[in-house]
Amino acid sequence: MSDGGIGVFICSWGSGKDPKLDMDGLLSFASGIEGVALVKMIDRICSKPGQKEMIAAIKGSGTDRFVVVACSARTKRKLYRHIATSSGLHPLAFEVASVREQAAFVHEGPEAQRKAETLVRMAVEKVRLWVEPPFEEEMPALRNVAVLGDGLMAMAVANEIMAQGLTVDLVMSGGSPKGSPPYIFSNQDEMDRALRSMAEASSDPRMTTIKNASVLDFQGPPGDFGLVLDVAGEMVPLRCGAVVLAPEPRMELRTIDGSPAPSAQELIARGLRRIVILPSGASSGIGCSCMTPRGTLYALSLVDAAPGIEVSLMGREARAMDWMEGLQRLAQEKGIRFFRIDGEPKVEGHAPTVITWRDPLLGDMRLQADLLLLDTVLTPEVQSLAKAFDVPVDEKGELLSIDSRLRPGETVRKGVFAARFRVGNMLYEDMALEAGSVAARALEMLSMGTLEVGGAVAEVDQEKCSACLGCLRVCPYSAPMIGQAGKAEVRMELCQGCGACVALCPSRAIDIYCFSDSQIVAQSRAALGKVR
Amino acid sequence: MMRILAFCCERGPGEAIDLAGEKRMRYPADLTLIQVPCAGRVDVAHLLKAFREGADAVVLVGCLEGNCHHIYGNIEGRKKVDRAKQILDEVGLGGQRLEMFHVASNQPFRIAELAAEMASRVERLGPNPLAVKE
Amino acid sequence: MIIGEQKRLEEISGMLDGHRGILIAGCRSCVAICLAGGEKEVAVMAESLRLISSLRGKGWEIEEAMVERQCEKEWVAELRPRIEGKDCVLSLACGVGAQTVQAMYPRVRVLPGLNTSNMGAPEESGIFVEKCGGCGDCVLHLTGGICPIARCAKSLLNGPCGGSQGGKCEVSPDTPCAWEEIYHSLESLGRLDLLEEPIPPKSWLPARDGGPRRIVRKEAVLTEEQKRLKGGKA
Amino acid sequence: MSARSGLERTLLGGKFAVTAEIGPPKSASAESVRRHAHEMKGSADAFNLTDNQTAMSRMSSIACAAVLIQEGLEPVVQMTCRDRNRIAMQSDILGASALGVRNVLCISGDHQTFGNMKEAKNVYDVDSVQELMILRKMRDEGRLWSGDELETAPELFLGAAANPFADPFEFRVTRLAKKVKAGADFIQTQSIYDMDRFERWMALVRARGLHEKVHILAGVMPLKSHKVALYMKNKVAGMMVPDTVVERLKSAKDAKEEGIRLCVEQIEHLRTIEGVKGVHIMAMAWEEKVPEIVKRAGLRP
Repeated sequence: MSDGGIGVFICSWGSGKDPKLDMDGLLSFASGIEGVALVKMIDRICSKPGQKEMIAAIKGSGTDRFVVVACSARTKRKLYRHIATSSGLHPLAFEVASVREQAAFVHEGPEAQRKAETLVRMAVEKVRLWVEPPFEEEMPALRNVAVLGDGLMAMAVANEIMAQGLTVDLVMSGGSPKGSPPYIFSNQDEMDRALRSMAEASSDPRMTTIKNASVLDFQGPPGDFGLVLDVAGEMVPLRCGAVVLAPEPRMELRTIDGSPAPSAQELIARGLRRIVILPSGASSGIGCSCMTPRGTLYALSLVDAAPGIEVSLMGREARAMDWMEGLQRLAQEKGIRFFRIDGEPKVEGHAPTVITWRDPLLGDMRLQADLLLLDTVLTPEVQSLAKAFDVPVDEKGELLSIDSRLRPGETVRKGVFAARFRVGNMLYEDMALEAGSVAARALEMLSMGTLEVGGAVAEVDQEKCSACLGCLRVCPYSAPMIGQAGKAEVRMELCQGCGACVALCPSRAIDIYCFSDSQIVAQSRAALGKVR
Repeated sequence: MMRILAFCCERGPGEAIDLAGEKRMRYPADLTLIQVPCAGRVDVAHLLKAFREGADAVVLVGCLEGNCHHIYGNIEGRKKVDRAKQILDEVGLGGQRLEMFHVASNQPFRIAELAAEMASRVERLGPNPLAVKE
Repeated sequence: MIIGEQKRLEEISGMLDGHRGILIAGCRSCVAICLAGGEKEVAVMAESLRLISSLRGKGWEIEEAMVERQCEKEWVAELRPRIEGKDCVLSLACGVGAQTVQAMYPRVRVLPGLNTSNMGAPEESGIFVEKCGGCGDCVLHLTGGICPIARCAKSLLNGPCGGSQGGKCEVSPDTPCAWEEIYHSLESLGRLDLLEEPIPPKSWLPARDGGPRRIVRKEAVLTEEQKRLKGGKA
Repeated sequence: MSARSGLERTLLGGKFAVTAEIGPPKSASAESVRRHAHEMKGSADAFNLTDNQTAMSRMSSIACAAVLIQEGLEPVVQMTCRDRNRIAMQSDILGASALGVRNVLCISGDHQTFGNMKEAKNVYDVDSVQELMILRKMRDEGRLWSGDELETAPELFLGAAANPFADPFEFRVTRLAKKVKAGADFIQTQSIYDMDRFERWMALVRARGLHEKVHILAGVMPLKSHKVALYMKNKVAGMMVPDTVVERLKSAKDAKEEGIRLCVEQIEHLRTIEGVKGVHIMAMAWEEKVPEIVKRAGLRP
């Protein structure tokens, strides 16, 4: 409760134009409310002199909380926090009655005045019951990001973050990335540059690369996460301010029994002349069922090395775009044949392997191959990542970001971000854009160097808690947990103050600062004119 | 004078309210708005207590489904409204006096719409009998 | 845990007719967890009954109180000041709690606000499923850890019956057939052999049928001597 | 109102009725039932057939009733609530009625732990009062409890038990009133030894005018020895046997003869109590003595 009394500051400009609120009337109305120790009209609170005048008034009066009767708080909240702290009060020790937007602008004459009085009354009743939250301060945020992923996407995110002067820990599940990236590059040097950046990654001082690592434990608040990695059996701790998950599928040319594609010399040595390259799982959605640059480049390398070799590429579509189109034309000139297939071809026998399928134009086709190579997709291990960081996965098995439009890359867990591989869009430049936007979200969080924690957050009264786990289940941010005492505790740093747990708690053991049950009830009574 | 109490999420609906003010979109003064961090913050006891305090109609205003900043706060809110409606029917006040609306930050006109809708319901149902008794 | 469900408001207000000073007593243990009788539900019940009272002129004066665990005499004793002057208590605890309050306050009528349902567990947030029938003679070792007495509609010991289809009980599509689950559980435990031998008729003596049960842990019972030394009932 | 059974006809006629009890055998043959029937024929208006008395499996009461009917005696089928739920109860009543049974005694039945299969699960879907309500609905409305119509409704003369010697004493009369409200036509009481308590009970019954709403038959049971008396006194709940009775049997030279004489004296005394319309002689495992008792008590020529 308020011991020093409540201050009510009325901004003259809050009256609006037509109809004009009688601000003096509001003044006298406010001074009549029990518990209000100071009432003052200030000309344009948001102006410099206005602020000075208000701060002086607060300091002079010994009130420990105040109500601002003015325009909408939407743009002014930071200003009022500043006024509060400069007057020696808690930054949240105030309430705003938006009499202009919620009365003057939307109601007629006397009704507007009565609504304004109600709004003032509601604000006073609410701030009267204001209780100082546990702490509302800045937590230092480490300027270091852990990026988890083996492929180019992780690399792109890392580059973007390092470009802003932060350091990166690149955590790779494997050794060197297997296979090749699934992307379609717009030209040769873009591909070369991308592959080169992978190779040189370890040389950059601002990035440490940790290979063959899996995440054992993940603790701590956003801005100061503590990871424990299992690096080839050894436990390696890692502290970072934010985490970006960038799992990326890889592609690899393999024989049917899984061994990597042989080089031209081997083929000649083994006298294998007719080679067919088929996207594996042509019909499955995951793997790309189109002819990727890898297949074409490999075929060109074979033909260059051993002219006698006959290579055919099969696939649902060719995705011929600028650079790819050039490659294909070159390949065709060199006698490499392209077959368009729809659905799964029939593959029988071994040396020679016979592939039969139905071509929409040419009818039933038959092709013999001395060696069949499959362009296989190596799907990344997303489930274990999601489990380690407690973030949800969608029905297709991809990391779920809260809102792909408004807040791309943000997951339910504050401080944990997810760069998502788009199956439908394989262009390298698009991937780089996505990686950049996700990196930007992480940077935005860490850029201030500090993070606000506490304030309007939930807190558990351990006496009343029946440990029914309801709050753990309903909280979208998994902020509550069961503490040592066997009762629920809310992790301040994870709580976003939505109040879902408070509404659900069967024992009324949780309440939230700045929007407590008693405050809501007091406001309703004031709004309904029950408070005389 | 009719009394309609609205519990509004401060994010989407909160912005819409300010925008409605900016654009001078008038709505009946009977509607009084209380801002809460999220529609999921309000529980059944708050809704019922409002009726005992004399509200003729109560509204819970949340963000559009799928657009909730707190992931599914609006869905939590709807569950509480459904439970409270059931109780109001059993009690005899009628669940019609309570409703949930979804308003995005760029839909200021919805505030006037929901006020009109609830006002017409109160006209049809009559004032809150408890308030009349006082 | 014990799972309960609130009686319909209509039935409760019927019970309260003719009463004036009403205390709603909730409980902080099982019924809070199954969202039937915790402090939140006591508040909602109080609000609803006050609405009914004002709307229908019942003249009820309703107060709310919470008990840590309503089946414990010591905690129910703490209600005494709140019960003073009341002529009835609406208990939102399970049947055990309501009876404990009535036993300790014989002149105040105690009304059950809940229908105590069963001993079960939350399946997910908000859904509570019966798991144990309290038959006093557990057979879980024979049925792969799934109780046919509580979870089979006919408490068969050599199920499933002819009505088990698609893993569901003939009684309701929402009820999984306990014996289908038992089969799969024993299958994964590699103990399908347990289903070969017919289980003989069960003794219902240790169950409710044998008469109300009373379990005594002698080492925890104060002897008459101790009680005498301590003066008055422990 | 036309009598639905011989027993009812006797009672309506104002004559002092006599009922006796025959214990169905632990046997698949009706031989012993027929023998009892011949011995006791004509000594009572109707004969009770107990239903798994003391929760021990015996030939079913309805089967024995059918045999009695073949032998020209009128049975009183006893139906407990321990062994069958409302579904089986109503189907058994329809069957019994079809076989000619008109008298039914609705009782709760001894708990199965008194019997020889203590581990059995009991039913108690309904209790004796609810059983009366169900049977009365079948008779008066021609409907099952579910409301389904019966092609032919059973004609039943409904009986219930009453135990003036169980506690709480004051409530016993109220419980009787409840059974009357539920549809009891006649009452057979627990066997009487403490005559004072029975008379006080009858006074309360008369005070509520119940003796005009239901035919009360006083229960008596001849005792073979003082040991049996002690067993009844100590082991059977709800039974009161004053020490004077135990003493009398103990000191008697021929205890059995003394038991019979006591029983006859009780019957003669019971006939003087206003509201007692008859006696119910429960000579369990002593059925052959019933004709002698009836004759010595002057109940039958």
